[in-house]
Amino acid sequence: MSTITFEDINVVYEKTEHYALKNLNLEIQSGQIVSLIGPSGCGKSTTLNLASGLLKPTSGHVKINGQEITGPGLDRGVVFQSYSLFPWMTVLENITFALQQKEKERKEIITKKAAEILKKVGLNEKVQKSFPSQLSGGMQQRVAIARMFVLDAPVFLMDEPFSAVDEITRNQLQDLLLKLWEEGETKKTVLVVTHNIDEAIFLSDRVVVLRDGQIQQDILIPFKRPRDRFKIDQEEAYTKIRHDLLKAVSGEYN
Amino acid sequence: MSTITFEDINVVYEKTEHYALKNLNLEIQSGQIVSLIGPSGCGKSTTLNLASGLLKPTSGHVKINGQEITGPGLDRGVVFQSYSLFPWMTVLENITFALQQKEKERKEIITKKAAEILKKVGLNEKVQKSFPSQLSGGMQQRVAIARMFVLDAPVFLMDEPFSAVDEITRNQLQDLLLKLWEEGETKKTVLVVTHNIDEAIFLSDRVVVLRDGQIQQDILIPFKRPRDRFKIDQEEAYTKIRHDLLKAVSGEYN
Amino acid sequence: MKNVIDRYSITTIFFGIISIALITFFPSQETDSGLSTKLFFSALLIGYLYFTILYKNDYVKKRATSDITIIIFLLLVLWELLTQKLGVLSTFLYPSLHAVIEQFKADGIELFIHLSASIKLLASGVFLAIILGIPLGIYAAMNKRLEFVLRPIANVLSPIPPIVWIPYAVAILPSFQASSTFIIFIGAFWPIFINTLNGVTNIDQRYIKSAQTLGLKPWTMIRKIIFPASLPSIFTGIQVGLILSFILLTAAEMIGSSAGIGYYVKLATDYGNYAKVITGIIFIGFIVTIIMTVFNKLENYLLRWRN
Amino acid sequence: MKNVIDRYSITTIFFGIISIALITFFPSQETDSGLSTKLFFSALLIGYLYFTILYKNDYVKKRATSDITIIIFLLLVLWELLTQKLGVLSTFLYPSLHAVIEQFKADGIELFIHLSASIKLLASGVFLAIILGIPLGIYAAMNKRLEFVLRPIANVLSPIPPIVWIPYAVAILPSFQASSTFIIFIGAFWPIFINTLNGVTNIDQRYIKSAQTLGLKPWTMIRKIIFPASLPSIFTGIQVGLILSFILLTAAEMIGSSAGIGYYVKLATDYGNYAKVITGIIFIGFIVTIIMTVFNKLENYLLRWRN
Amino acid sequence: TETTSTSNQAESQQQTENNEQTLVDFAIGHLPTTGHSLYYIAKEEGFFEEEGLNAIFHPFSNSGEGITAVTAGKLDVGTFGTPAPLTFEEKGAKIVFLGGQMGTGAGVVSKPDLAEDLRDIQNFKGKKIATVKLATGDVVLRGALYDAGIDYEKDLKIIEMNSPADVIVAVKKGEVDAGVVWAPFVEKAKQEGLEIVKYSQEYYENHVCCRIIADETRFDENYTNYVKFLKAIIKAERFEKDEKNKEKVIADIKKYVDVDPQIIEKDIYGGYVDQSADPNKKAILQMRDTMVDIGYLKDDKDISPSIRTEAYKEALDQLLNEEPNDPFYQSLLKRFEENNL
Ligand SMILES: Nc1ncnc2c1ncn2[C@@H]1O[C@H](COP(=O)(O)OP(=O)(O)OP(=O)(O)O)[C@@H](O)[C@H]1O
Ligand SMILES: Nc1ncnc2c1ncn2[C@@H]1O[C@H](COP(=O)(O)OP(=O)(O)OP(=O)(O)O)[C@@H](O)[C@H]1O
Ligand SMILES: [Mg+2]
Ligand SMILES: [Mg+2]
Repeated sequence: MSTITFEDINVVYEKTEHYALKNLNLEIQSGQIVSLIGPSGCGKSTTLNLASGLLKPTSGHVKINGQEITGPGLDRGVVFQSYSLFPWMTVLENITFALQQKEKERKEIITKKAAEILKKVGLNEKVQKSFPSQLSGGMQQRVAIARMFVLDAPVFLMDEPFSAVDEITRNQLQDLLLKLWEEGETKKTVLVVTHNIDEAIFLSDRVVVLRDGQIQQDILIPFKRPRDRFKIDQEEAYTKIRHDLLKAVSGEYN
Repeated sequence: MSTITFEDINVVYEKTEHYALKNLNLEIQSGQIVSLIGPSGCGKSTTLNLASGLLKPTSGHVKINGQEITGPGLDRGVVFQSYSLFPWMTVLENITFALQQKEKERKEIITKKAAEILKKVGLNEKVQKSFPSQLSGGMQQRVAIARMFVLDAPVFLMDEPFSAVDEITRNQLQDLLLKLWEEGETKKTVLVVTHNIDEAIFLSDRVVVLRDGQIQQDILIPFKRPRDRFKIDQEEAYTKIRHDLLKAVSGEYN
Repeated sequence: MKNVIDRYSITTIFFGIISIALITFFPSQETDSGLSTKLFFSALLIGYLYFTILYKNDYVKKRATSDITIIIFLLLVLWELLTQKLGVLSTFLYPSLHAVIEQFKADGIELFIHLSASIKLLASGVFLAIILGIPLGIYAAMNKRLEFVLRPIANVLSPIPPIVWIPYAVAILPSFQASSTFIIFIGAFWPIFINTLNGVTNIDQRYIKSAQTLGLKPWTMIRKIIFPASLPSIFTGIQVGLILSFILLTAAEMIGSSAGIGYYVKLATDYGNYAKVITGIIFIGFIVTIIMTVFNKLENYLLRWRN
Repeated sequence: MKNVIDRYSITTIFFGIISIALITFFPSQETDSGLSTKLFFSALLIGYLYFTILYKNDYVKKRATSDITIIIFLLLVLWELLTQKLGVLSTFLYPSLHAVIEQFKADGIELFIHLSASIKLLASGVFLAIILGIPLGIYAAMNKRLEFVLRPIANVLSPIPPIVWIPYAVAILPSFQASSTFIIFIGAFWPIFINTLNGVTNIDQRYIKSAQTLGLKPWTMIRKIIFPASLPSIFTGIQVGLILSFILLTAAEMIGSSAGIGYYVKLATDYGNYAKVITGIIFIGFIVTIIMTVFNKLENYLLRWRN
Repeated sequence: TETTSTSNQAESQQQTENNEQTLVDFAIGHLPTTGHSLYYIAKEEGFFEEEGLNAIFHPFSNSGEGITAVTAGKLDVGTFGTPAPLTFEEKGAKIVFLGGQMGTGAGVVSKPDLAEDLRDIQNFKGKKIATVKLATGDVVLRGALYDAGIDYEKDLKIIEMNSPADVIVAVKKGEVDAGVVWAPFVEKAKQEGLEIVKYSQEYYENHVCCRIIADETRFDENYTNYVKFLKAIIKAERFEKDEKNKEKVIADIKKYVDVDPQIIEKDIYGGYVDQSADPNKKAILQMRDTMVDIGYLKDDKDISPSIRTEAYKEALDQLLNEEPNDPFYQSLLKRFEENNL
């Protein structure tokens, strides 16, 4: 049970007078996958940072299950827009370190778990001993995703998680995300920022379109799960939703 | 006239024994747009860095019009995978500084040119006075693209230039790229890394698939220009090419 | 007004008044604490109020001013209690506050004359160190061959106490003034040089690569990319260099001159005149605070692009 | 073999041989240059060959070794020419090479005894500075209130010449040894503290944010994130602290003790025995090179994650 | 082996305990110079031990630090010149002067062509002179100038340097015309081709240099130890003045002061450095007067109470008791009366 609520949120960054978010009200129900889309600079990352507890709103309240969020915590896994691995730890250490914060297991068990999740995101054993600076951009991003997945938090907060990887890997990671989402007793609550409309539709229960720090549109995605990404795009509803979203997003340029 | 030729290229990064590129032979003809795709870590950025002259191959030759490339230069514009703006210059200064390297114009003219290109990539005047650290990821990427565009070099080298921006902006930037490509007396030579197959097909004359540092496939894209992105994907050839590319790319996971 | 009077300012003012009362009414061992001490305490309190009003909208700075003022009051009262009031500490090594204030009043103009001599010396030495250290550091970092030669030389020479160079400086350089300047210079040079070298070496390669694609001329590359990118490190170097040059001031000013704030302190130490020593130290501390504040303001402005 | 004999090694060997010939056959002013000088030159050449073979696959290091060796030969020959051979320089300030080598031979064991005393002093002072400076720096950086109080205090206190504390250290601390340690400590403390403070303040916020989402306990946060992320800056601080503590060694070792390499140099200066002064300086340079090499190796290993 | 080593240990421990029982630790601060030879001789020849003292030497390079250590109770006695303790005394340091160690021993040096000229003190006018401030020689020269009616602030230029070595360099280079240095630099200057204009005693006969000082309360509380200490020092003086001990004396000093034995000999037996344990109250007072004349001190109090000659007198009396016929001790008594009463 992890419902996230944004109540009358305003965000103004220091030294600017520009409202990054303006009067935002949004509820993400427990177990839902919600995508945030919108032109760049519209406030997607800002919204996610609020949910993670890393940013305090200038005014308004961010709550989880009715409780005000006071800071970040292990109950919410986060993937950042720019892969934020610790450069002084190897890839494997980045994962095992995160895991150790969650569970007091023996070292071997933790290492095994870490190696498994890395393999699932497509990184082999040789890569595990490298430092992040020795990896390509997409590989670093996958390590960051693996780090969040392995923590198995009830809430996933992901900021453009798949933008740096190729299409195949992206599909695989999407499938992995959906699998992990369903696993466990209760479904996870997922808030994912993306700029890929197809990805948003495929993954989400709801797609929220932001523009200039305000909600432009909040669209329910009706397709049954499990979805087949090569089938749903043939459906009529898909074309309509895609069209609506495109229109909503592109409003800026008319 | 700017033909880029890779001859028997091998690249091994220091302290690793892994071949980032292995026996690569590739020619990009003058005026062509060539996309590089492939799973992450396959050597796309490496290939681009060779063409830019920032990386020397462990063995082999990279040539431009038959002349060995000895280093970077203003004859080749580059957009990096991680937006490499100078953090100590404002957005506008980043552009004007680059322009000043190319042309000895009066300050106002340069500033005007810079402001124009920034508007073309969708960044308004308020943003121009910000430092890069005050912008969202997508905005920084657009500044980097603007910086390359404004230099108007005969060769464009772009590493996942549009991955951090939303779909609408992406389409606009693609259109801008194609417009600039055609402008001037001779068409530019463009080498663009992407992991978006649709983007690769829409933009390119040829799509080169890399895997494990080797060329897996080199596919000609037959569609006439100007292309309509919402029409070509209805064509039969498109589906076939897309399928071939997908297969080529996904080989890794079978 | 609500911005000025809060729990910090009230505590501080309370503290200040208690302090003044204490030094006024607590019986003294020998002489009275003197009017000057009381005036000084009051001036401190007024200074505090000034800054509190100045920073009235900056909660953090206001709190810091208040904290520092309380600490200063505590130290001063403790000092006065242990010396003048209870006589626990020998007045020889620990002159009373009163004595120090009187010394200040007596030496006021002299101190500023000394100061101007010191500033001249420091400015020329540090200036030389900057205009030689930064270019040499940048050049060495860009030329690996030079770096590999200069780095070990710097490692060997930098920790040699600059005072051992004094006789050689006197023997080789044309004047005593030049020798003094050289000692300041050599102290400031190594940290500036080493930090510039390290700063340039550690520049994020992305910026260098990005700049290279613009086909910059070497001079533009240095001025517009390498210099600003290594500026944070260069500033650290200058800061350390400044500290070292202050430390060397006493030694440098004892070379055939009889002016300078370091000379003033050194002489007082040799004469066992600790009221003078403490006066000199407080004066140096005061001047250094001003220099460092200006320096930090400059640094913050030039490095405002860091988030 | 081809790796060893290249144009650099040939030039260097040629230089070495010329140098040996020069000091052997050039007529001396007073006494001969002495066998020891020739042996020393030869040892230098052999040392060079050793390193060239050691680095035979590292072109850059080989070239640097060669460059440095040539510089050393040049300096030594120049020195010998100006003192022993031509007698241009006074033997008071500029003892001949021969005299220095003889001094080395005479004082060999004594130097090492002095060294062990110095190392003990340095180690304890710097160790104290490290175990106090780093935690305090980290703590102050994490607690803005403390930072705003400590930063101005550091700005005022750090440039005060540590030597002015000596009388107070002597008066307050229980032993001369403790006073000496304190002087070393205070010299090393400020740079370590300030660099740690700055290092922690300048950590890329992405790492902190990333760590916060893992819900780290404060202690883990410090140990695993803040400490390694600020390590580059901390290392710079320790390096500067080491340099300062070397500089202060002479002053610290003259507080009622009669051991230590700084004492050796200071005493020799006081006696005007410049052969000894130079012997001491060269010895210090040698030791410092070793310490710094070990230190840099450690730094490179611990910071190997930087690209 | 283990048992023997432990028993050895026990034995040596016992030995040190025995020593501790009989010997009282006595901390002596000094400047490392040939001038402080009486300490070295007393230690090496076992005079301190004879008196039941375990002398521990603490060299300083800066007189200010040394005097502070004395006042802070970290040293039982110290020897740091005369001008320095006098100024410290004026500033309120509670110290007493209880004995002597060295007198005279400084000199003015210049380039040979100027030396003759400068022998006439009037010719200092218009010259540049390097000194080390607060050194005995500095006070002596300024005093001599004062007595000759020369204003050292107006009629000539005095330049202050860090150390006698710097002074020599400055003179050699011609940066200054002459300079004041002290043992062993007077000899060094000669080796460097400079000439000695005058030794300091030529300006002030028998001026004092290094006086033995102590903290006042400590002196009063441990008076008997101070007497014992002075006895050892007097014995050292007798030993030193005996020409047949010359070689031993030089060897003893060489252990503490690492300079050329020839320079030691010159310093100790050359006549220009006076090694004597006598407090020489009159000369201290004279030195103070000079310092007042030249403006270093204020003429506002009588320091006689701080010059405590009684311990020296008692030590001398005790020695005379032990060896009533010793001519040397008898001569010391006479000297004491001349210098102090
Ligand atoms: N600086 C480096 N040091 C060591 N290995 C490196 C370095 N940069 C890249 N590599 C390795 O070289 C290979 C190719 O990297 P490259 O960056 O060219 O991949 P890419 O195709 O651009 O991937 P992506 O799509 O993720 O950016 C990878 O295996 C990577 O780990
Ligand atoms: N640290 C900052 N300081 C000042 N302004 C900021 C800062 N971070 C973001 N902003 C501003 O806030 C607005 C929203 O930024 P945000 O990062 O949330 O955008 P976004 O929707 O994530 O964009 P993108 O898709 O490009 O990542 C932008 O106008 C941006 O310029
Ligand atoms: Mg964002
Ligand atoms: Mg890449």
